[in-house]
Amino acid sequence: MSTEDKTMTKETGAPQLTAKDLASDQDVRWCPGCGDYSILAQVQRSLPSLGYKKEDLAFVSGIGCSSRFPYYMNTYGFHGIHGRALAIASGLKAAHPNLSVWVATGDGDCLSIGGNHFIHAARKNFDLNVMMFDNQIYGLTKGQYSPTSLYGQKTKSTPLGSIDHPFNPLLVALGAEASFVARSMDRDMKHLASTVVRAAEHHGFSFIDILQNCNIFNDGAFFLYTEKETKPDNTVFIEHGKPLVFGKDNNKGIKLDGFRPKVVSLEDYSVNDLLVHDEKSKELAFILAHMTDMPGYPMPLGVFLDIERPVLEDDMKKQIDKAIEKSGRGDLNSLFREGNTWEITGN
Amino acid sequence: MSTEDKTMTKETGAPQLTAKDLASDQDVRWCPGCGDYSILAQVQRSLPSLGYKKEDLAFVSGIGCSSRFPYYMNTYGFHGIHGRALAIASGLKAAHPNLSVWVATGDGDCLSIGGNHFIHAARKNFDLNVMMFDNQIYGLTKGQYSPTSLYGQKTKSTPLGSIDHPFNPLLVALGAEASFVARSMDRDMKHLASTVVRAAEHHGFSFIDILQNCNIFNDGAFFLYTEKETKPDNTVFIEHGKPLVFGKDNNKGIKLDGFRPKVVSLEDYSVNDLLVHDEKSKELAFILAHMTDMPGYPMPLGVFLDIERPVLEDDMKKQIDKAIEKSGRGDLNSLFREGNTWEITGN
Amino acid sequence: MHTTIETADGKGKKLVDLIELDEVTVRFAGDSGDGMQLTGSQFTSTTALMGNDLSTLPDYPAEIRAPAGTLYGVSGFQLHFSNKDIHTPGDKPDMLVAMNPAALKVNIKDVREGGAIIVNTDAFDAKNLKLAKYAVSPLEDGSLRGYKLFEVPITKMVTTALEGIGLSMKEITRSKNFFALGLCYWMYNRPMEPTLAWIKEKFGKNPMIAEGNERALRAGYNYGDTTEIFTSRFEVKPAKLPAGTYRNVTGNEATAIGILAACELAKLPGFLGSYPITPASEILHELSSHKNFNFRTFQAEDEIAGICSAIGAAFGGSLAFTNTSGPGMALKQEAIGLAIMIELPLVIVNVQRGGPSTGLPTKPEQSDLFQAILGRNGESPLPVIAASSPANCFWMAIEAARIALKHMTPVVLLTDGYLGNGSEPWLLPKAENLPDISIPFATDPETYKPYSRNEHLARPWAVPGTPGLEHRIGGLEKKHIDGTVNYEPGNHQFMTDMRAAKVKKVQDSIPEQDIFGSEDAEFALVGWGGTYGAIRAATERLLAAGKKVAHVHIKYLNPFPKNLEQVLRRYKKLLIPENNLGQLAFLLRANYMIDSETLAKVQGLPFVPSEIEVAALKSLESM
Amino acid sequence: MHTTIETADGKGKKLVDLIELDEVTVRFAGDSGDGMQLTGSQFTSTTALMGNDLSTLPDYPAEIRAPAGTLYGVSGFQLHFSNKDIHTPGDKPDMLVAMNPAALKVNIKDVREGGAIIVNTDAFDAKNLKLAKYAVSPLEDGSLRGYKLFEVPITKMVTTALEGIGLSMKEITRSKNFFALGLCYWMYNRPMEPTLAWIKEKFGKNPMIAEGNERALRAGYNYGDTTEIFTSRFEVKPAKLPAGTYRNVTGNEATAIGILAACELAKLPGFLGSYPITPASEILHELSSHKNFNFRTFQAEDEIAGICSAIGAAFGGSLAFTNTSGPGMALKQEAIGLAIMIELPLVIVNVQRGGPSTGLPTKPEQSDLFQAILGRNGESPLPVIAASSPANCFWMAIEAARIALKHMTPVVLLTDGYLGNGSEPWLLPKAENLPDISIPFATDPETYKPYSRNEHLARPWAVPGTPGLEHRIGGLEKKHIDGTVNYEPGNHQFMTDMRAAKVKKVQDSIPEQDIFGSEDAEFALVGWGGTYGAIRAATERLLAAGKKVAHVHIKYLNPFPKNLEQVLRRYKKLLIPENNLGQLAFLLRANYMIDSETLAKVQGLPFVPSEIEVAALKSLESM
Ligand SMILES: Cc1ncc(C[n+]2csc(CCOP(=O)(O)OP(=O)(O)O)c2C)c(N)n1
Ligand SMILES: Cc1ncc(C[n+]2csc(CCOP(=O)(O)OP(=O)(O)O)c2C)c(N)n1
Ligand code: SF4
Ligand code: SF4
Ligand SMILES: [Mg+2]
Ligand SMILES: [Mg+2]
Repeated sequence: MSTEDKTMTKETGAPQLTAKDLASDQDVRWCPGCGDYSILAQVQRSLPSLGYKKEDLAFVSGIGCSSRFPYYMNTYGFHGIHGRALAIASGLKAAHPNLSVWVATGDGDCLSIGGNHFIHAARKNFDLNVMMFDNQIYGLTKGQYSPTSLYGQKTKSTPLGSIDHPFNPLLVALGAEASFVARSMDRDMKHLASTVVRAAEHHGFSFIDILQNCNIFNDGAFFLYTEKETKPDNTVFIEHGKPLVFGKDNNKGIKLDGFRPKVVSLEDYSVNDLLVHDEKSKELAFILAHMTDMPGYPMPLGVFLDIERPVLEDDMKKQIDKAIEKSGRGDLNSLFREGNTWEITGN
Repeated sequence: MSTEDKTMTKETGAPQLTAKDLASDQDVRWCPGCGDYSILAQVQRSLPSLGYKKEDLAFVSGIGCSSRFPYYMNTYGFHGIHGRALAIASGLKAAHPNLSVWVATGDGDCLSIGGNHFIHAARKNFDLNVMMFDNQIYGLTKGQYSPTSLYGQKTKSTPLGSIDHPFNPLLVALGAEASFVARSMDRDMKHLASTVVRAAEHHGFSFIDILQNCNIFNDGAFFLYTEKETKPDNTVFIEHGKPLVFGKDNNKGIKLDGFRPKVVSLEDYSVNDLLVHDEKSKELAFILAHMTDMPGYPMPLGVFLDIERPVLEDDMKKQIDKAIEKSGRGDLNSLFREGNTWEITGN
Repeated sequence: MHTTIETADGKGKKLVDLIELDEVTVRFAGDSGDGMQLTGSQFTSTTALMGNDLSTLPDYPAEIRAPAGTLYGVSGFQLHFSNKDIHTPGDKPDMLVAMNPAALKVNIKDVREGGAIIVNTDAFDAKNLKLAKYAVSPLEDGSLRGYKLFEVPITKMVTTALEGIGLSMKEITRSKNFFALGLCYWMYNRPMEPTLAWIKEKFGKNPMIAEGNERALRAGYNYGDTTEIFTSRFEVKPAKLPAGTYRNVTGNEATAIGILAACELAKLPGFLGSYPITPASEILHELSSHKNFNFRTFQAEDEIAGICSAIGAAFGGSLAFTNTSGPGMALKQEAIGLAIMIELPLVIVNVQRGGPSTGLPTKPEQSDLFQAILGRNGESPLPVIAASSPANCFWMAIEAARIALKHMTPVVLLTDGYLGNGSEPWLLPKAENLPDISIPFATDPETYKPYSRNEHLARPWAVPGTPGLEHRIGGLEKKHIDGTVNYEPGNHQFMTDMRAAKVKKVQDSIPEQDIFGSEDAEFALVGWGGTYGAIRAATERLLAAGKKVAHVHIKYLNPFPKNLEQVLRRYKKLLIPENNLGQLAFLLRANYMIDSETLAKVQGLPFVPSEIEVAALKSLESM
Repeated sequence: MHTTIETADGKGKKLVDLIELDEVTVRFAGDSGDGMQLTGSQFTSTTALMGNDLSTLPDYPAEIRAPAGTLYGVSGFQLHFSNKDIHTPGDKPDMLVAMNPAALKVNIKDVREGGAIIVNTDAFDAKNLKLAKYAVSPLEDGSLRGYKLFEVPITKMVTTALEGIGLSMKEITRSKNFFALGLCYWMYNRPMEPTLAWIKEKFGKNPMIAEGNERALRAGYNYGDTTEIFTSRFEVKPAKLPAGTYRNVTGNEATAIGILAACELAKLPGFLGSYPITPASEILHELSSHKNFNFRTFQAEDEIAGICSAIGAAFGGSLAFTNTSGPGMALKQEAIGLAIMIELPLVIVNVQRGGPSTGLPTKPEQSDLFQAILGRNGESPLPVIAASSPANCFWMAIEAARIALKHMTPVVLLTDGYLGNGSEPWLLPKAENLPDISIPFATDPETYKPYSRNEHLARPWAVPGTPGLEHRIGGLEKKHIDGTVNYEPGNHQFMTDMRAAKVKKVQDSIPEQDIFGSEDAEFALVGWGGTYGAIRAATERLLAAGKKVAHVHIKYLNPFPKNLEQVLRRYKKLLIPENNLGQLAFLLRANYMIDSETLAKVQGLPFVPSEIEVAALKSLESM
């Protein structure tokens, strides 16, 4: 492998990687046409700009089509068990805080069997980057409904239609107080790549809900949002400090009516009347996340929330440093002798 | 047992029970002074007014001090395993929708090991009434921190102080889209009793976060909100359609500043300027729930949200009825003969 | 038996041999996208209708749709059919249909010497050869010399046949499998009508596709009829099976149907708390589509919620089930312990797969016997039974429910991916001849005690809603009779012994161990679960060869049948083929101090009879 | 040996007998709020300082603070001390201190005939008698005639002694336990100084409480000295123990300290992923307070996250641990399977308790041996070892880590609630004499292969952050050497056999089985884990009585030591006392076809030596 044509990044002084460096030698085994390919490509393309060394990257996953992700990354990788990616990643990050730890998980892996680890990792604010491949279906097990499948959706396990109200993953993340919450999609490569970078840059728990097409078991679930003709009128891209404008001719916007969002036409309102996104407001993040489920509203995409709060592995380290500062580095002989001791002399 | 002095309720025509009827013959084994006693008393006192028959009540729990609750109720009861109360209760309710099913659980049982069942039962909207005894500690296992323990709290397992950001149980419930979300406390008996009745009356998943004093391992955690001198200035009771007024002399209120709440003095503002509570607004429920964690704000108590959406066991029943309507009550012989069959004749 | 018959082609007459065979094994193999499972199941249906006994085995790749042409993307379906009673999907295929080089590469090693191979030559291009890691085309390097190779340009033939009916090229080539099926129908002298009817029904809404598939099927059949390369056809006469109505059934279907039947026979509403996992999910799928049986299916958030919801339903008076595979079974163990303590009926179906951990998720194995019997905290005994063939799953599902109800206990039913996905003809029972397995609920407040016991040591089942029977259950130790929480030393000892005695008591309500084979055998093949077919076939061959052998197949693993020890002691030597490292052998030593030889196969594949035959012969020799 | 000594009281002199004893067992019992655990541990510390060998057993109620006076609220602490090497907390107490009627009621049946009973007569009022379900006061109905009863109005005495120092009545009566302690110090001729010093330190910030407790202690001592009711004092001379520094340690403390030591000896940062559960939580507590060892503790959301975080930490290069008890162990099994598949070092500590299900959560049992060895999906072998005494937990924690590192495998360490909460003197090792258990990380990109193996069949450990060693692991079957995902039949068989061989290989690095007792014995008591003390004591008594018996205590349960079979075959008869229904016996039959007799005790209580002695004598007789 030649490294000559590699440029140096400012941050680490290491030779900057290329997307190719991040591809492992394993054949990628997703179904042809699966949205997962695009996500893999965006991750491989966007990570190099962040200046990590290959050996300092670790990808952890659970079980599912999406969870095969680590095998395709030429980094350290851990294909865990179903639902436990975040628990494994939390331990890895706690024990080895210098790594950049990424979690690739599915809507089932993350929100069904793994839901508890998800909300706990979010509240504890480990510095993990979580990409949830949200195809609203169980891919690997061949097409049962998932916690994000729609009410009424017919799947292998709901031949008469699902009667479960689906999770809104962003609401779950916000309810668990994740410090970075975003949504993107497989078919908007630029947006996806930039969202991945934003997640990486966030110090703390980052969650990206990635709408992903499973062309075998739930084909077209997101075409309304991803396809050229329908996308402009059915999506709104939110950006910090910017008003919420959308529509084919940028002719629509979102306004706040008290604390409820409202779709307005820019013929009736000026841009200045529109809601301006604020990534630092939990309340606004909730309002916008909730908008997803409001019929007649565009699907919001982008970074909903990006706030700072103490990161668990940092605090862990601090407590250790403080303990050492206070009592000195632990010494076995004194440990053994803690509390009452007594001597028995030869007798 | 004499039933003569029992009055009849209108709803069921059954003789109305008394609190005593609901007490089992088992000695109550909580620590003397524990807040759990008060919760038990309020439940036993308020349920009779709802007109249930004893045999139609079922109390399900996990493991913890609080989870001993079913043993003390002279109804059907199921003391489950740690964290699984909601999973058991969901199955019970699905299979036997006519029962009034109650879940008694702790902050550890419900939100630590049981967190996943909690968010799923909430989203699926089983008609369960969940009382979470929130003492911000593990009582039964003698004093480790729980998911609601405060940052910095010293417990058996955090001798140097907890470094976990706690859950706000109401936010978790709202993130999971529970249809009824409330908070009350062991030491406000009237409020607790009326909240229990409200939960029972709600058709769908009801969650009450009950602040409960563990006088052995976390004594006084809520005294700021429960004790006479400090309660008025540190709590605000929210009621549907009413402005948020609080303070010793009802001299303070909560106003909305955009979508953020603000504490104001009623010397500067009139009651008409104040935020009026709306139990039907998810956005407002979130804003108020979030207020819990805002320093300098009073603790909000009451019903945050009470909305209607399809109840899972109802839909289950409907699908069955529809299937029977469509294909007739299942018949084994035709089931066996589904698909291709062939005959072998004697040979 | 050979006959030479005339067969019509467009131009005139052609003479072919019609060879009668006792049994045939064919395997269809191609890309996951090639529709091999469909081809296989159509061939199966038609064969079943012709009255043969049969047995099938699909073999899916782990990937949903692996990239076309890759080795790991090969999907296969094997079918064994015969004019007599058979037990397995066959040893070594007599014929392989290989739709591409990868399919050939993966499967060729299994084909019997001299067997037939039909290849789609159009797929043997440079790209596919490379994907299959062939340096030189196997069609050209002589490596297939030991086989009867039929090179058919299937893609081209289909393209021609379907020309002009308005399908896209992609749609046209998708019909390749029907061409192959048609050709096979010709070769094995099967009628096309059942498949033609099926096409009509299935693609009714899309007449162009229906037309395409029909043409492809006929083209394949006619190709056999016409071309000179095929000079023989084969015929397998109907089997002498018991009279009655049959259908083909997979083990997972049979389990689901058994579950529905059990609920009807118990006169109880049914409930399944489940979480999808390969290869157990079909049970959930199947049951989800039979809601008109007043059967509730609940896809829970995980396996723990799956079983806990079932426990809740059982408390509520339903006949409750939960199903899973290995890793999910491990997750359920804590709750199984709860079910043991609260003594409510519950059936846990474990469709075993390759382990440990995620292991080989799409491959069968028998390595969960230990965890089924011994895998929980505390002294936590429960009955464990195992199904032995796809259709037997039906009966064992009912049996599991019967034991659960009669003894008020959770029961584990073990099947495996081989049984679950494999199929065989099932002689349909008459519902009215099935046993009543219902038990009465407790209703009398005067006599009711939550932990009193009847003669089967079962406690009474009092369902919420019953006036006066309000009571509390849970995972803490309970006082005998009373059912209140109790920590007394003597009571714990008593209850621990009682739970053990109660499970032991199941021996009184299960059949004695039966024996197949030679009366005066000194050597027995012993097995359990899915190895049944292979062991039985091997035993039949050994008997036919004049060997004195017996086959003891154990369906009740815990407790073992009362007479099992006595049965096993009849033999000087026992050989136990297991798809694990010897778990049954371990249990027999532990229970009876009876030693045995283990034939372990842990390869994600079931045994074929010849493996067992060979091992048995060796073992016999050394006696 | 009797001496009569003079002892000073306020008024003058009193003559008492000083009786020398070899050993004494005392039990303190009272309400949960009475401070009996504190009393017991103070008596223990002082006794330890006097050079006796000792062993203790606390017995908590399941409730945190049951209502005062109830039977289920009784808390006890038993201490056995001796002038020789002892092994258990004693058979039957020689003396019982009963602070109220409930404490008397619950404990009286255990006191030896003729033993001494000190009661707080002030607590024997109508209310307490009723709560304890005494119809008549046992102090009056003659039912205690067989014992030496000392009736002491403890509450009154304390109230008088503490009068006027400014404490509330509630605070004053809380000091009752110090009075009882003082009296016992007098009776057993122990110095008050260590406790006085402890009071000073403990209540330094609250001098009034300190003063109160000191006065109560002295009042109790003086009461013995003064009143005429006590005419004898007892003396137990120091034991002849190996020279060195000692401290008293509970099993859970010892486990935690062993874990810290293992990390130091392995030169690795430590990690514990845990979830609280009785009786295992103290290990988490203890480790949480030693962060200056660069040890990370993580209280996870549940047991699954506990072990999974530990697995993540192990992947990250930490020496990782997880601890739990029975039900939590069941929940961890799926992840243990993962650890087996990925072959990373990990120690799982299971502090066993009464089962099944929630069972008897505060009581010890040995019934998780099956689930430790066999409780997972698939063929999933792993080493299992067990500690035999509280202090031995220290050594076995290190041993578990040593095996985990050397063989790159998860290891289960079994202890139980009896060992975990019980205590004994621990001869402190010198850190510098402890073994180096470190292993090298892989660092060389040229030679690194994720699933290559060394002579112990261990694969290399390559920690993220190491350049050039990037690799992927996971729960799917892995290709030998390569470590890539692999579904080939042959590879799966090979790897399954390899995992079994690897665990078997641990036999090479563990000590051979040792034997205690008579060289020419034909009868052996066989045990494992926490029964050690009781079996050893029984064996010593039998030997002392001239019986030819041996004690074989198995610390390595999987694999068994190489020579175990040969050792066991030396005996005509084996008797296995187990706190389960015979799990070790089952494993010995399954492994070696060696049969045995089981002495099963499943009562939430450990064996006392006499039970084993009696059973052994009976068993010997029938030989
Ligand atoms: C303990 C356990 N339960 C169930 C399974 C089966 N299983 C594997 S992946 C999966 C769900 C996959 O869905 P998702 O997470 O959405 O991923 P996708 O395949 O859609 O990318 C399930 C149920 C398993 N492997 N382990
Ligand atoms: C599987 C399992 N893990 C752990 C435990 C131990 N345990 C019992 S209750 C409990 C937590 C109790 O806390 P909470 O739910 O807040 O109830 P509280 O006692 O405070 O009312 C724990 C950890 C258990 N019984 N089972
Ligand atoms: S099944 Fe769906 S999600 Fe899985 S690889 Fe195929 S297309 Fe992608
Ligand atoms: S420990 Fe705390 S929560 Fe538990 S019973 Fe006692 S006071 Fe109540
Ligand atoms: Mg998915
Ligand atoms: Mg609590």
